[in-house]
Amino acid sequence: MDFLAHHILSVVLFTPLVGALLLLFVPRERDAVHRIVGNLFGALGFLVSLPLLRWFKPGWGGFQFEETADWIPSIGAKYHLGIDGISLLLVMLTTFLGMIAILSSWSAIKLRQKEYYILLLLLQVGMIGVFVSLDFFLFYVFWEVMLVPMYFLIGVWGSDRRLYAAIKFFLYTLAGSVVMLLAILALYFYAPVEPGATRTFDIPTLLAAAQTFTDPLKVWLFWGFFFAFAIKVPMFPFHTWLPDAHTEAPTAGSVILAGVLLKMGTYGFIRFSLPLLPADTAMRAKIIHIVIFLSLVGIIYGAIVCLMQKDMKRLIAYSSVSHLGFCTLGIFALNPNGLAGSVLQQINHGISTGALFLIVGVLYERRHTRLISEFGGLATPMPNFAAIYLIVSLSSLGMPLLNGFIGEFTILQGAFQVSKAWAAWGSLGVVLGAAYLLWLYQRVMFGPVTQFANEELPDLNLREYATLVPLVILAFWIGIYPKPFFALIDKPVQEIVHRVNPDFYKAEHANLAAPELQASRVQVK
Amino acid sequence: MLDKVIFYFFAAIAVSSAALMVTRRNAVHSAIFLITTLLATAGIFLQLRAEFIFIVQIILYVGGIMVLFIFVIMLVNLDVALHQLKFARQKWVALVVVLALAAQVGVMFWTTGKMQGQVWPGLNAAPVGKLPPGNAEAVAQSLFGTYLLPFEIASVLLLVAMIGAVVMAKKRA
Amino acid sequence: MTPSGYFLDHLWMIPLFPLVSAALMLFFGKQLPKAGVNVFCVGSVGLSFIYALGAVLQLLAADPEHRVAQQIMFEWLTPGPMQMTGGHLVRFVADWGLLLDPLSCVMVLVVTGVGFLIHVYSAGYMAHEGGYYRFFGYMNLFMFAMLTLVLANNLLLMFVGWEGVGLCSYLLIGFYFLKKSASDAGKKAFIVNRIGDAGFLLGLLLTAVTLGTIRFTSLGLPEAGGYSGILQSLEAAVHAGTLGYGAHVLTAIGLLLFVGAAGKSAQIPLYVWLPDAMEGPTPVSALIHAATMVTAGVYMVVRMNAVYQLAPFALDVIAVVGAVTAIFAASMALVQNDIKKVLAYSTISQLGYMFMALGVGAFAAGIFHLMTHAFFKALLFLGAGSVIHAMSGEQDLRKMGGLWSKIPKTATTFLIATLAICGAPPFAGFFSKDEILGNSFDRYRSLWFVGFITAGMTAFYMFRLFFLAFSGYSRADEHVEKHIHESPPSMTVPLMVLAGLSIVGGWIGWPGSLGGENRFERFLEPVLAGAVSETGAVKIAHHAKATEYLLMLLSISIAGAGIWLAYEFYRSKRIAPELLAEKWPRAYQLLLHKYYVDEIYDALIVNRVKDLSTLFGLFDAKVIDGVGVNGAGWLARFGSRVSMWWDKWVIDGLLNFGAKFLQLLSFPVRLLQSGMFSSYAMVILIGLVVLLAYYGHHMQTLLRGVH
Amino acid sequence: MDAIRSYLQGDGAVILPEMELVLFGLGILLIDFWIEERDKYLNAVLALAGTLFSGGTLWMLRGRVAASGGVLVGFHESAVVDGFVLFFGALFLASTALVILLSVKFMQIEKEQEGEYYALLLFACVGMMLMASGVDLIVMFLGLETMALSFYVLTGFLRREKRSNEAALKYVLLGAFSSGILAYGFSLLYGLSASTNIGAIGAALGQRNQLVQAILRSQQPGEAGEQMRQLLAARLPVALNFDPFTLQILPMLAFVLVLVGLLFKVAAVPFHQWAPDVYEGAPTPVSAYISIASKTASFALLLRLLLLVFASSQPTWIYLIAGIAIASLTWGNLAALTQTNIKRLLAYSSISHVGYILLGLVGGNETGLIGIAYYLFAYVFMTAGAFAVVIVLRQKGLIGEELEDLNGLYQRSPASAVLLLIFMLSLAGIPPTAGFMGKYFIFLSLIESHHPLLALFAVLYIVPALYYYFRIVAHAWLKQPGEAPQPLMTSAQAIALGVAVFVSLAAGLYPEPFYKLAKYAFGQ
Amino acid sequence: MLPIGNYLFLSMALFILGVIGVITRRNVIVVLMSIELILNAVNINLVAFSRLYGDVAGQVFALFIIADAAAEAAVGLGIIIAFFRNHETVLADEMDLLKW
Repeated sequence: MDFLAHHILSVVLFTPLVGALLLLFVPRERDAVHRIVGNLFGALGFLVSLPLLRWFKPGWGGFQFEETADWIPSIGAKYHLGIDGISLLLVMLTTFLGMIAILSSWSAIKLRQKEYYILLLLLQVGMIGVFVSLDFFLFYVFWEVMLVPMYFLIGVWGSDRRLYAAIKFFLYTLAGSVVMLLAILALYFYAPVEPGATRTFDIPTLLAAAQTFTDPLKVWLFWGFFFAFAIKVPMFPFHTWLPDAHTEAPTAGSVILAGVLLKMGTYGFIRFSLPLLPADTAMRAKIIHIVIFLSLVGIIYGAIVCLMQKDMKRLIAYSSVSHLGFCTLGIFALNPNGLAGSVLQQINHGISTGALFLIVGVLYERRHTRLISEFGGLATPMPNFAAIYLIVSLSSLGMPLLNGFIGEFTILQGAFQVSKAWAAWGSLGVVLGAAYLLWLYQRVMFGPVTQFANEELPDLNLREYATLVPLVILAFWIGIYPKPFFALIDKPVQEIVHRVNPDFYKAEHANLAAPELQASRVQVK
Repeated sequence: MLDKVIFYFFAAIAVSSAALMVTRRNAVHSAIFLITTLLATAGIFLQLRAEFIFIVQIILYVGGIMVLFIFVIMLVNLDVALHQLKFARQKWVALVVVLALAAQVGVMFWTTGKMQGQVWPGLNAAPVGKLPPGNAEAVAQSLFGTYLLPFEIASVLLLVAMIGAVVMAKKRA
Repeated sequence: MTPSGYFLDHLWMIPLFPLVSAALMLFFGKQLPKAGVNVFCVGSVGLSFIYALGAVLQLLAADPEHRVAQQIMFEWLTPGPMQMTGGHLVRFVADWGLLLDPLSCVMVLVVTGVGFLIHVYSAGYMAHEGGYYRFFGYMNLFMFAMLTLVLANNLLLMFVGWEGVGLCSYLLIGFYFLKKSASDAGKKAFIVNRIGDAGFLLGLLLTAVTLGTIRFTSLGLPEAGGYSGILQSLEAAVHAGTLGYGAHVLTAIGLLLFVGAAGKSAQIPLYVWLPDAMEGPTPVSALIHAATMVTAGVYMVVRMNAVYQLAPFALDVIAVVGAVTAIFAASMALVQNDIKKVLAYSTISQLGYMFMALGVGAFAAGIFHLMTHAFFKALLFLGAGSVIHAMSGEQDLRKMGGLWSKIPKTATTFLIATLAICGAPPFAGFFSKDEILGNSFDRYRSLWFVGFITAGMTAFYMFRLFFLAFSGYSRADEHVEKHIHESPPSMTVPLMVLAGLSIVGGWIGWPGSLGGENRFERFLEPVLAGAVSETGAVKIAHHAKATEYLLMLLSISIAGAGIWLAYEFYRSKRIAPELLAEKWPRAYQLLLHKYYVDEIYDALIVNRVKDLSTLFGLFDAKVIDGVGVNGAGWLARFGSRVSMWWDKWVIDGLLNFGAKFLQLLSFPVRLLQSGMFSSYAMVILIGLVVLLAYYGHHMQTLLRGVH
Repeated sequence: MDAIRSYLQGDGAVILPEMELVLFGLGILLIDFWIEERDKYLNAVLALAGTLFSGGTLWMLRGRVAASGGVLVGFHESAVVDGFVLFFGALFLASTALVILLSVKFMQIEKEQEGEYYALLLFACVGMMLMASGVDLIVMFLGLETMALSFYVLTGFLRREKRSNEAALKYVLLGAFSSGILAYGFSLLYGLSASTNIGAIGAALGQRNQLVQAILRSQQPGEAGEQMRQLLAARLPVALNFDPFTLQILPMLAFVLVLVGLLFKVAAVPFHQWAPDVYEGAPTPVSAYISIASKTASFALLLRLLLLVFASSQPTWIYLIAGIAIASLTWGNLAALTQTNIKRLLAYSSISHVGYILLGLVGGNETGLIGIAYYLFAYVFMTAGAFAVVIVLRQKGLIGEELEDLNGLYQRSPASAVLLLIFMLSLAGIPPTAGFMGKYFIFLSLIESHHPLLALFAVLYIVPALYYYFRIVAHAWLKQPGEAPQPLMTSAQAIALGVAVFVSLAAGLYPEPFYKLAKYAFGQ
Repeated sequence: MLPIGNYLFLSMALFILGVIGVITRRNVIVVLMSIELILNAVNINLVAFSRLYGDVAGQVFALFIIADAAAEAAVGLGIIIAFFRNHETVLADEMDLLKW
């Protein structure tokens, strides 16, 4: 227990790896064993991450559960792990969605099961690693490592154009990440270091050091990181890999891709890009305007493109572009509301879009097509499915009492404090969101059953319930009682705002001196 | 004066026969002109008081290598080659490039040569007036003293060449 | 004396009953027998009504100035500190809290009461439909959402209900999901509502950053100081001089919120969804699209009256929009042939009335009309439902007629409702409509005139409806004719109850001029006090009694005129409507086609968005597989050019052009890697020459300063 | 006996590993006459023993090097043993050993399992080690030629193969041509310094450079210029009339000629064209050998020359190198995209690797040099591994060099597919593999030396590189297998693959010891 | 001895002629001979410098260059013979199996 308490992050990180290694030694023909072991470790990965929630102290600043060990002392790279509230949520999301994604593959994957589960578990390691690393070198390693399993997941188990989609995904993200590598190296090199001492890759140290950089340098570094994260997120002009990758990937791959992988970009924005914003107000404003512009374009563009999609997965993929646009909008509002909303929305997107992909997976498994026109009237043969699908759609389009609303509202609130126009454009995305999701729902579920093949489709089975219901429950939970989530991220968000936008707290000159307002004034440290 | 005459004489032979070597259609003719060039060069070596190299040049090069060449030329089919184009298609482009190179190097040598009074190892230094007698002896001293290692390597080199020639030229087993 | 009591402490149970029942229906309803469904669903609403009644009675026990009960159950949304416009940081909180004050009293009673009746009615009406449990599940869910809306103590929770009712409306309109028109209508309703919601959200956010809170009031809370409400913040701001009468930001808030209200309450320009919403089952139309949900906008505006009272421009806009909507919708109702469509347009028109009332500052009158309208419009719809039921689903007025004797209960109640809506004294509609017209006369004569004309039109089209359906000879098919029968008691009893309410419902607002004391307005007064008492510019100067009588007389006479005209057209047939239609074919067609607004919206917005979507999609598709865009217009060509550019520079191109691109790439390689020894040697030589030249030049620059 | 011992204590120690190799080579040539056709593999065993023996000697020398202050000098300062030599020597021996392991089965299939082949492998290694340890132009040149001649012959070793003949002929003609250019450069270097010792040459060129700087300074107006003028007038009055540019012309010419000669050997653009043809035509183990060892050795030579002889003019030539590097990256990556022959593809990819290594030279600082060493180290093992997989594919009746031949390798032989993946990832520079660490140092050095744009170029080229490496992976993993037989891996191949994959992974996962090794190569 | 420039120009001329031979001639044997010419040019340089400095190292270098030339010639000719056996030609531009 003591070991667990001190190395909890390592345990969380490497549990899937143990599973993958174990699977290596299971003979190829024993498919059932692969399935069971894969699922076991998926579940185990989630279980071992649960103590994090229990032991995490929301009120403490900085990072918790830190672990440090020497790795490459000569260049100052360390095995340094630690999480704050933001990464905690993302880690939990990863382990949770990982478990569900693995479960969802039970009957969908019939080909090369051994490798499939190994790769999924490896992917888990990479993703968790990205969120828990506190050392840039380690971070980068995980960041890249995760590409390879994803490549194979798409490339081997994807659908028709899988080769193309897989390599496109890989190349796109790689292009971003190599540029990020340069930025990391520059950060590493330009950070002041005592004479004689080794430089360090320690993330907190480097980010603190970055505050002393000159503005032009910061701007360069910012764009370096930005490029990588913008591709990962993906922001507007860099989004074209996403529809292909999502569409071609197997269900679990899409779930992970949308649920977690994209969050690595937003996480990067929060953790690395924000501290690199220049101090000069004009320069900063210019950058922020560009980023916000791209976010807004992404929100609206993604939503509009959704309207003409013929392929369900493609539609959902584009909706991700729109949703992630909200996340970046919130981040670059640079205030607690925007950031908190963005973090929460990342979780929400993981839940809702993950569930949407699962839903498409359910249909795909039954009919082996994702074309919207192939369906219609499914509400008749599959009423329970229809209900869950409806809830998930509503969660995705931001219906109050479901998770999506909480995130979107908080983001809009954050954006509104900075610029009313941003919020106005953002809310246009909310409108369009309803349009494409409901239209999709209508085309798939409503009307008479048009295709013979759809008449006798079986409703959800137990395993499918097991994958979908937890997500639905979470969606309701966040929608109805999001306070614990906000409590987790409150501290880190405030710390970030203190660091990157201290003006937010400074601008407290009273010109609206209502005693009631004074009373409800926030006590900020 | 004599030096000059000897130099220019051999230089003229060397250059002109080298030019002929490059341009002759018949490989045997080329080989003959190469021999002439090499011999002329040997003459220049002699003019430079490098008697040992002069001898080596004549024996090894002219006597050894060139015989090898002619032998091979005889071996491969000669008649066909006579009726074929002797130059590659790119010859004009090639000529331009080579002339550019010649111009570059020539200008470089020329400008360097014009500069007077250079005092350390370099060009235009006054030649050492008198060389010690016994060039072969000096070369040998150097060869088995300072340059013992290259000498040893050269043996490996020649061994490799020998094996190589044997391997390449032997008929299939 | 602060109000307290069991029911007030258990306010949260009011919305909870229907929620539980809805959950039960949606999860397990399939297994339940119909009777069970009835017991749960109707019973839960009944319980809600009882609890609501109890709570209201307990509230009434308190002094008028203390009639506020507020309960915060938990903090719902706590996203951290928020920066207000002035730079203040406040802790933004949205509670999960309930507020019962006179205004919500009215609403909660109307919603649960009318809702209960409609549920009872539905049990009969839907008895033969499939998906019985689903229907009731949605209905109960709707009740939950609507009650959340009216009981919410802050804007955001209200928005929860707001969206919730929208969702249920979507689900119920699309209840017959096998019909494409039904699911289309549902979707249209939702999306149009969403546009309004965007406005609502922005208004909400603006309120939040301006006032630092979105709670309506801090009254009724144990430690009011710690929880500021909109009302209190506004007061403080006005006292501090930072906000005043006519402040731009308040106008903006008012207008933005009104966008939301316009969406929900079907005002111009967002009214288009409501007629289509008639695709839903008739009880749904009665409950949602007449009595409750569509009035949410009115309720919300009244809820925010403190802000509106300081924003005269916003009020003016509301008044004008309301008035225009009223007459505009009424004009369209004149020629509709579908019984429910007539009622739908009539609803829009009546809602316009209500907004006109709000716009002229007569908030109480608006709510009053809301209430009476709920009674008689619900009755009208239910009656229409009964008619449709009797006619085996026929909705076309041209195929009805002569029903008076065949379904007498329905017919009688329907007549009562018709009279009520026409404003015939002493039916409910008379009092509320008169109140509105009177108030608008004082504020803007022109508005009064519009309302006045609308009243005549209302009378005309309602009686046209009545005559076409109930009088004369039957125009129905023989087949249908045989099956005409009166509805079962479960349907007629609610009709009768509502008929009673339609008669007496208005009496609680018996105006002073007629010897009453207008209790209704007095009851609401504490809520409508506004932030500052002296912002009376909106308040109406009390007019002379003579004028009041005159106005009353005028409105009675215009209603009479309308009725007479309808009689002449459709009963006595002394004037043939067809002749008029032939005389002014354009006007007729314009009205019949509802001014082509749907078509215009389609052409201007819907299709353009779709085009845009296609274009963007092609933009992406272009990027992805390099297929040429053969779209029309410069935008398409531009898009194609942009994406061509994109192709070239982004990795996509590298991948997508596939063979061609690789060939292109391999061309220089093939050219150089020719396999020719001589060319290889020459490339080496060229390399040498280039290096020499470059290095020489570089050196020369360095050492000689030559460029 | 004493004479031998004293020789081995003195000069002989410097070339002891080379001597052992030569002896083993001769031994192979001798025993080759006696062993039966089916026992020919003994040649390989002996050759392997030679490399191991030589490696052991190298390991022993390490202590003596440390004892004598980091460098052992011998043969009148014409050869040395220092960290540099030990590092590169070990690398050459390792690659030779790998190639020997890979050759056994291959040459058996080709029916060319002959003593000469293994002897030539060892002689080539001798040449390479001399290239690293020589500090005299003549030694360097002869070492280079020994290596080159061995390679010419090895390339053409499959005499019945038309492609092998052709490759050998192209290689020998172009190689000799480039050697001629190199020799011309060497002759000029000799002319500039009257010495063949590179230390002396470097000093002479350094002096010349100082004078040039002094003259330039003296031409500047102001006080500093005046001071320098007076100093020059006192020390070397004639220098006042010198044109600084003219003084640098001949060093420049010599530099370019030497550079071209060596860039040819490392196959940098535009001197690379022989490489794809030769790689394709040569027996695959030889292709691997050329790719890893010859390139590494030429880099060793290039490094020695650039860092010792031309160090003084470094700021002027880095742009030249940078241009070549970018050209190599661009061309290598571009051309590799369209290849269908794995060996050719690897040839182009190795050209792009040259670009990266040269960029390390552009960075030029300590990190850059460590990066070059690390990169070369990683390069040797990952490239050897990649070739090894191709060699494993070679069966009777299957050449296995085309991408199509890889189809479905995963189903046929999962282990080789996994190995192939690791090598490709390493070649592409994806962490945590050795290839990434090599690139890491290169990029870092570029940033440290303030060449951000070059760095950007370099990192972005990873993307197309990944594309073609993953074409290979896609063929092996994602395509369905055709009729191709199951590849059978011999134990020798397995050992070679094992070593290659171990290093490729270990140097990425735990780079610390490898980093120290790379640092040791440059005298720390 | 004449001024060193004379020898340099002579060697340059031979070098250039050798280069011309290498890149223009189709007959690989002539190409190989041209390379010999280049090496010969190198030797002139070396010997001239050697004379200039009175340092014998240049001559030793030249000696090794000659040895190298011999070795190259031997190997090169061997390869040419092997090539000729398979291809029945010695023309440079008929070596075109390997390209792209």
